[in-house]
Amino acid sequence: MEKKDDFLSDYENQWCPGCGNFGILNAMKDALTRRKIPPQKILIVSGIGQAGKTPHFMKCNMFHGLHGRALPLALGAKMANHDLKIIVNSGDGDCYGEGGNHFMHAIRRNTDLTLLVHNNQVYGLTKGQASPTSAYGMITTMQTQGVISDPFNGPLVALALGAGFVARGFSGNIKHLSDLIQQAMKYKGFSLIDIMQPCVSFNKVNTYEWYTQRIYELPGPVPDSFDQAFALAGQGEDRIPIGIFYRKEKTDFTSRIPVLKPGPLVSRPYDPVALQVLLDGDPEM
Amino acid sequence: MEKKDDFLSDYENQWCPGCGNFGILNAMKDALTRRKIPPQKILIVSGIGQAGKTPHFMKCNMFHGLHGRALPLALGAKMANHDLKIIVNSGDGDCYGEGGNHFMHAIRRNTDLTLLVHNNQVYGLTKGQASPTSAYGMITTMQTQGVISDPFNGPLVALALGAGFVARGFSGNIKHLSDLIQQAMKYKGFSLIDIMQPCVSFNKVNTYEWYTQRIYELPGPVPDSFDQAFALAGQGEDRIPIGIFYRKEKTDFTSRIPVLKPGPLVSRPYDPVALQVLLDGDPEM
Amino acid sequence: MQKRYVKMSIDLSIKIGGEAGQGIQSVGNLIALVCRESGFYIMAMNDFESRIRGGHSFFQIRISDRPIHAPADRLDLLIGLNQETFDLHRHELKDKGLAIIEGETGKNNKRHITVPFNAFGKQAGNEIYSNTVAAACCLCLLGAPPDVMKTILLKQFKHKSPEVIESNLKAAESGYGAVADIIFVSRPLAEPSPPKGVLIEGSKALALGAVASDCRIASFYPMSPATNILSWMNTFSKKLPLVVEQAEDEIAAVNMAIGASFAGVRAMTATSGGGFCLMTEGLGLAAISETPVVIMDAQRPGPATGLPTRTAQGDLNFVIHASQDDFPRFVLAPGSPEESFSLTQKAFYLADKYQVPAIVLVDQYLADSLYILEKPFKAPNIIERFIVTDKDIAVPKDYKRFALTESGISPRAIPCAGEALVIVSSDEHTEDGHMTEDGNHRNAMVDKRNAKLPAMTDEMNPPTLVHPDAKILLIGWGSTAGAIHEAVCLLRDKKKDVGCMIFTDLWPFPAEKVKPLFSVKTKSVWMVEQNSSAQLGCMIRRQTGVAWTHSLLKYDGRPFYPQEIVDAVENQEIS
Amino acid sequence: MQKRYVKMSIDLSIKIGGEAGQGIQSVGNLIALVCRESGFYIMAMNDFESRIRGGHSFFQIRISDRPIHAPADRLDLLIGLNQETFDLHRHELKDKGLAIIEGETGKNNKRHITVPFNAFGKQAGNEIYSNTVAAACCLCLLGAPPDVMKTILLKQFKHKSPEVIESNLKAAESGYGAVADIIFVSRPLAEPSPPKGVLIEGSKALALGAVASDCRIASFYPMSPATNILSWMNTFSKKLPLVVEQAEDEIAAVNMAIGASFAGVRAMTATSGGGFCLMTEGLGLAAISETPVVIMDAQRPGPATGLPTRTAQGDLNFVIHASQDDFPRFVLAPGSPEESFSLTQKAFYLADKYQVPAIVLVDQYLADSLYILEKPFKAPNIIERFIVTDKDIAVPKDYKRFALTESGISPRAIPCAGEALVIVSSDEHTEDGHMTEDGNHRNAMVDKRNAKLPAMTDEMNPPTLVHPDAKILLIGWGSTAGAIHEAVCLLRDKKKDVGCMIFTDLWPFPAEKVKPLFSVKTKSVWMVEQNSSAQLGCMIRRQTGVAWTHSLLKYDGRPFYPQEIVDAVENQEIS
Ligand SMILES: Cc1ncc(C[n+]2csc(CCOP(=O)(O)OP(=O)(O)O)c2C)c(N)n1
Ligand SMILES: Cc1ncc(C[n+]2csc(CCOP(=O)(O)OP(=O)(O)O)c2C)c(N)n1
Ligand code: SF4
Ligand code: SF4
Ligand SMILES: [Mg+2]
Ligand SMILES: [Mg+2]
Repeated sequence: MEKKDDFLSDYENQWCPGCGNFGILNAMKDALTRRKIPPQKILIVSGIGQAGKTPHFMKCNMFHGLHGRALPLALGAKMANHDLKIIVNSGDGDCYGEGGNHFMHAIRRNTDLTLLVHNNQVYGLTKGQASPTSAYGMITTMQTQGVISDPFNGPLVALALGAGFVARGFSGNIKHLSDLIQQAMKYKGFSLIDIMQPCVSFNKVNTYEWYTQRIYELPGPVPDSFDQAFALAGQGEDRIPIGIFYRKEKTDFTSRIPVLKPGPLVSRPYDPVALQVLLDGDPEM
Repeated sequence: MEKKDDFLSDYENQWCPGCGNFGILNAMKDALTRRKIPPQKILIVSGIGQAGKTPHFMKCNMFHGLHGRALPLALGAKMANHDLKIIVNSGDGDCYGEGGNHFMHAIRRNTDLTLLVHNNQVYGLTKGQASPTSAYGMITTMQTQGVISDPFNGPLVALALGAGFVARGFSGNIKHLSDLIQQAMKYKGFSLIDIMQPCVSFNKVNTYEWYTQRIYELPGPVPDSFDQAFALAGQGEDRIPIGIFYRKEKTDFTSRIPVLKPGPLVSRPYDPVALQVLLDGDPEM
Repeated sequence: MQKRYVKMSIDLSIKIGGEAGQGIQSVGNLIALVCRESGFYIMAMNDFESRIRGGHSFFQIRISDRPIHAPADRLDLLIGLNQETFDLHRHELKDKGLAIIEGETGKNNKRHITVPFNAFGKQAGNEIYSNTVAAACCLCLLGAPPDVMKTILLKQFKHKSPEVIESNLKAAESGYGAVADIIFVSRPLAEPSPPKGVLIEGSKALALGAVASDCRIASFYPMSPATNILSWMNTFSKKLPLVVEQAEDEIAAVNMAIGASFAGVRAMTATSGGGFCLMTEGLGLAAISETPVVIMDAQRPGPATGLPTRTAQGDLNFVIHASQDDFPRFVLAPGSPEESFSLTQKAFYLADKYQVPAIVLVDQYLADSLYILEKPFKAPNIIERFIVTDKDIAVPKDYKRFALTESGISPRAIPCAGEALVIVSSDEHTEDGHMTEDGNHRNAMVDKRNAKLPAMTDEMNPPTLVHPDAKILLIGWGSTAGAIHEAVCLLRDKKKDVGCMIFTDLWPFPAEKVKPLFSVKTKSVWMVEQNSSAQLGCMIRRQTGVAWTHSLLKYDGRPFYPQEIVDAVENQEIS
Repeated sequence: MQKRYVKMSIDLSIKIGGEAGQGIQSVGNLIALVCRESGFYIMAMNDFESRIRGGHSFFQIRISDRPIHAPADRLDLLIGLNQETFDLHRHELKDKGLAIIEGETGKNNKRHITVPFNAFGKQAGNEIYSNTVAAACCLCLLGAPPDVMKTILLKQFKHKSPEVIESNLKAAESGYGAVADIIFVSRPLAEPSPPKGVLIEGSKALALGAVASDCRIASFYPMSPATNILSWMNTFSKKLPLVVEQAEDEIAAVNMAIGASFAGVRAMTATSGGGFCLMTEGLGLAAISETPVVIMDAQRPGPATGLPTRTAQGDLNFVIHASQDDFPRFVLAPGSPEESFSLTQKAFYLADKYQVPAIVLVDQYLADSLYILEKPFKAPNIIERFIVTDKDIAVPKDYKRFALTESGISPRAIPCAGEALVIVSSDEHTEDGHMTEDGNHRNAMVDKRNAKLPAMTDEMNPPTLVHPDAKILLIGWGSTAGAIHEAVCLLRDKKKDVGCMIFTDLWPFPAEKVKPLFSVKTKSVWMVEQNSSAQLGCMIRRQTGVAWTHSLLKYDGRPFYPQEIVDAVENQEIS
């Protein structure tokens, strides 16, 4: 049986002591252990940023790609081998800023993978500039007169785009987050968990305390109303709900592609005969 | 007084006869005329595509930029000279596909400009591939087995992002569209008009007939409920409402920047004295 | 590509012009098909504007009894679906050339005949059939028996309704009738022989090269002149394990291809210069992650949007140096359908073997032109993948994706295929794939990547040579091969001592192979390129020290005609 | 940059190391400030990892009574806020060098003293003050009177709470106490003189250069090592008509800058290689729309994410050739704060004058290092904008943005400023700015843009020369200037016949100015670059035909020390 320790990596962790990312990492390991997925059977794709470093700090197959481009990288891998179980670790800047276009179009495709957005409401690795999710008016190292754009609400946008699994988690509630990740991985399609994550070095507003004062766990079963989900995702000033906002079954992307029916591309044999037929093809084009 | 003819350009129009873009062009000219804005006082910024060609076909100041990048180009111009009146012409591919990230972040900023998305639900200029707004299952020159991603609903996403002026228009209803454009230009902030536009050459599904059967004008005053707006924007299968879905006043982007208070950057004098003070600055950094 | 030059007894050039939307390309294809069927060689190019209706476009076909590889500049026959075609192109007609132009019958003169294509089309059912009328006129003049044309028409429209077929046949008939009593300079199609090969478009040859490489993912964002390559692949995707996915933008396209390749299949993307800009960061990702990927860049004139539907060779410098810092890559530029097929396969093979990105540099002229392919394409028996699995690895759990080796190539495993964990980062890394800040590891990885260069350079073929010790040496690359070769023949016919050197394998530049090819007898070295700065010339100078003396640079977006090159060389000789 | 070499009587190098988050940079700044105040020259560099806490980072400062422009490789003093610093850097100490390392007092030996920085910090209020303890130790050893340090401390913390100030003073006191009776090799700060200039960071000099160019829009997306340039500009934006806007990505950043410039203000963006990739399409847009724009590329090792916080010179080839097809651009590479200021202004000026993009190529080492600036920066009296308004145009309503002129430069009006309509397209266009498909217009526009090249080339300064007719010539560019110059001096001291040639103005390459600078007496030509392929070397060969004979290429992400260059040249001489 898989143990959480199976995911222990020798590689030195580089996050700041107290960083919310540790909670996310632990929840991931816990979720994988409980889902009985060993390191050899998981592929983690990530972008660049503190969030993007996540897979280095555990045992797994991994591709730590470009800033903002984790989703298309993961999608490519999934198309090549739709049996892959994929988690994507991305930052709020990585996913909603540089990678915003891929975020939207990944949802339209409904690719079967789990996207974890480490939403610390700041650019951590580049030392504290505002991210798309930074609160209006927030003072940062670069926005010294305060942020003047409205914050980006990932779950809300995801819902508007028709996402079938939309959740919010909190790095400070590992058990709950692990559960969300397990549910998300079980869901066959694109699943988003926007994770509230304190950045102890650069976000002096949205601290552990700030979060604990506001966050509450959604009780009971997942609401099956879009409107309710939309309302929950919109909350955030005084009360921040965590849990699954919305879950709806729909065919995932690779299942929509007829040519993938016989099995993953990566395991299909090369067939020179079929190819030759095509090469001979119609001599008149 | 401005006449619609003032916008007549000698440059040969290149659209297909019967293209919905003609209606949009006419509505623009009509709106500008009624708003008493002469060609010399309007800046039109556009992307690449059939929609992007629009400003060539009328008299105006114009920057026909890169595919997908009209919005940041326009934003730059607006920051440099916030007295500019700017209309942006973009295609559904240009704006929601290649330029999707800028679309989202332009809304977050609430820059005072009017974005017209010529939504023909297809890539016109490149000969008929699916666009982000193409209906699920639509057969195209490239998606020969049908589109397998969910369609992108611009107004819906704009609402989720907090846009303050969201409307839908129809190229076949020029008077109505002109009115929308006038309202949008009056609105101080970011205004989106997603315009249903037949492409007679490549979109054989969403034809004039198809639209006329479904489109209806929203009656009466603009609903001032977000939920109602969201519901209206979501309609589209059998009945497509046109009109203003949502309008809410909020401070526009350049008004949020303190340094712009004394006037547009472009007309501020160069001040070597102030600069020298800064250059002398703090000798210790 | 080195073709022996045999004098042609038949060499006809025909241009069919009109507005976009008038079906010029269909006319062209029809004529090409009949010529092929009748046993002739053809070479045809498409010239069109970046619009869907209106404007001016043309199809130009050259017909011969010998293989041909370039268009000719003078016309035997000009067919105008509108008057504008005549106005624009009449000066291209040979002295004995004939123009058949839309217009009322009657105001004919011997060399300029008007035919009411539109009216005949309308009579056949709809004005849109005017193009079939025009095609029929042309084929009639060329001597094609009506039933040959009919057979081809029926094949082409086999999926259409009986009314459409009927109308087309009617239109064809009226076309034949309209010019029945005109005698054209030559009626080659009256004497058919067996077909010499299949008709092929450059973009189809590229797409076939990709599937013959067992490419299984092609992600892309539409962009002329690359889109057709993807359209072909899309057609093939119904019959092979191949997914063609339209991405939201080019950044996604290249990252998808890299992700797919990482996961274990061969993958590619195709675009033009503007899209390539957006892929440059991904190119660097492929490089540092040592993930094979093939990128086709179908060039068009720039910068920026430039001339979307025209041809150019302006991206050579860019693709060789694209993305920050140094890393190895391949750049191959085919000059014919045959090379499109073979070099695409070479690109996939080399990308896999060296775990580097490979760029196939083509252009609108090559992609959109039609050729006769004499030797059928053959499917390779096996596809060598250079991928290891647990059983090839001593201790799979200690697998290191970037193990240092003398060749610089590390055994490549794929993720989730066994015990070996595959760890890859876009940050500089140690052998196990994890990020590092260490200067020594950094040096080791740069050296490892660069260590591939000698073997990569060895893989590069030297340029094709024709009379390399001639006094005048023409140098070119890629799609201009055909025009330059023919120009050499024409000049030699005129007793000029001219040779040529044509590159396909451009990077890593095989300097050691190229240097000895230059002869001391050569007095003038001409760069013949479709850019404004002689990009290959600069590269040759930098890599070999050999400086060009003359240049013939064409950058108006139109391909070279052999005669243009001949004229330029002759004019220089005089002055 | 050509500095006369005067022997230094004081030349001390100090390294302070520890973990990220321990406040190494603050220690460094404090020492630098005191040295400046005491009338010394300094040159200091920051070495840090791409993480926020932990790992290893250091600040290395060199102190002299003469101007210095490069770091030294051997240390007089090593201050370690942790043991790791000692382990990593002890071998860099000179024979008489001293190490002061965190640890319990008592287990000292003469050259390795332990001081409980942390404990003293804690005593002063919090362990975080350990860095002030360390700074005080250092300053005490250097002979700085306690009240000088105190004054600087008070100034630095003037905005902090009384407790913080109190604690810092207490920490400083304990630091002084801990090493009061140790005698260091030299106590220069005991003999102060008036300050020689102001302390300046490379990135600040670049930002000041931008505001001194009257830059009014700086749009960017954060990316090391460019971010600091923007942080400085952001600071200035409170006092000048300047908007600094963080974009959603680099594509938006460059398009915003182009839009702003189009609308009439000077505008820039700054990034590193990965972000530059995403800007390449915008670069082409600036080119075809002839919109001035300045792009700063602060280089770091690549490809892809590479080493985010380290230095490199690997983007030269890329920025010169970035974006499809040919078009003119400027590339300037400053090598000092003075040049950072002046060349940034030159970039803005030239971009405006020629209506082309201008790239300022810097690197992490230059951007993040500290220098003494002797001659204060001066604000220019006027800013020449090369913009026309209706009154300059004969018939404003007939204004043509891309009017053909001999120089290739068309009078540039801005939109909505009068009767003249400004029409601009990223498609190829006619003089009036409208799209065209016409080959002749295309040729005219390519020729027009290229016509700027001769005058642009004239604007380029030749490289700086020191003993250009020496037997051995070292060639470099940009930020390595200081190290190379000093290496030349050191080698000449050893009676080696060495000179150097340092480039700042790289493109359009001033080949005609450069060629005659090479002397027949020069036997070996060394390329000294921070990339793995000698990119400038390749360019010189391509542009002048001169091939380099030796290369010293460093690409581990760390800057050159003069001594490294000396050693390389001497070793070569021997072998
Ligand atoms: C193309 C590109 N642009 C910019 C960067 C610099 N960069 C690295 S991480 C980062 C943002 C990090 O913010 P976020 O995604 O929120 O992650 P966090 O560090 O907060 O977890 C940026 C801008 C980059 N590596 N590549
Ligand atoms: C970077 C880049 N990628 C691709 C293209 C090719 N291209 C031109 S227009 C277009 C799409 C047009 O679709 P849309 O925006 O919907 O405009 P329409 O023509 O339908 O009005 C594309 C893909 C381009 N010019 N630049
Ligand atoms: S900077 Fe913030 S997000 Fe990054 S590791 Fe530190 S605490 Fe975590
Ligand atoms: S292709 Fe479609 S969108 Fe483009 S001009 Fe023609 S009808 Fe209009
Ligand atoms: Mg973040
Ligand atoms: Mg469209």
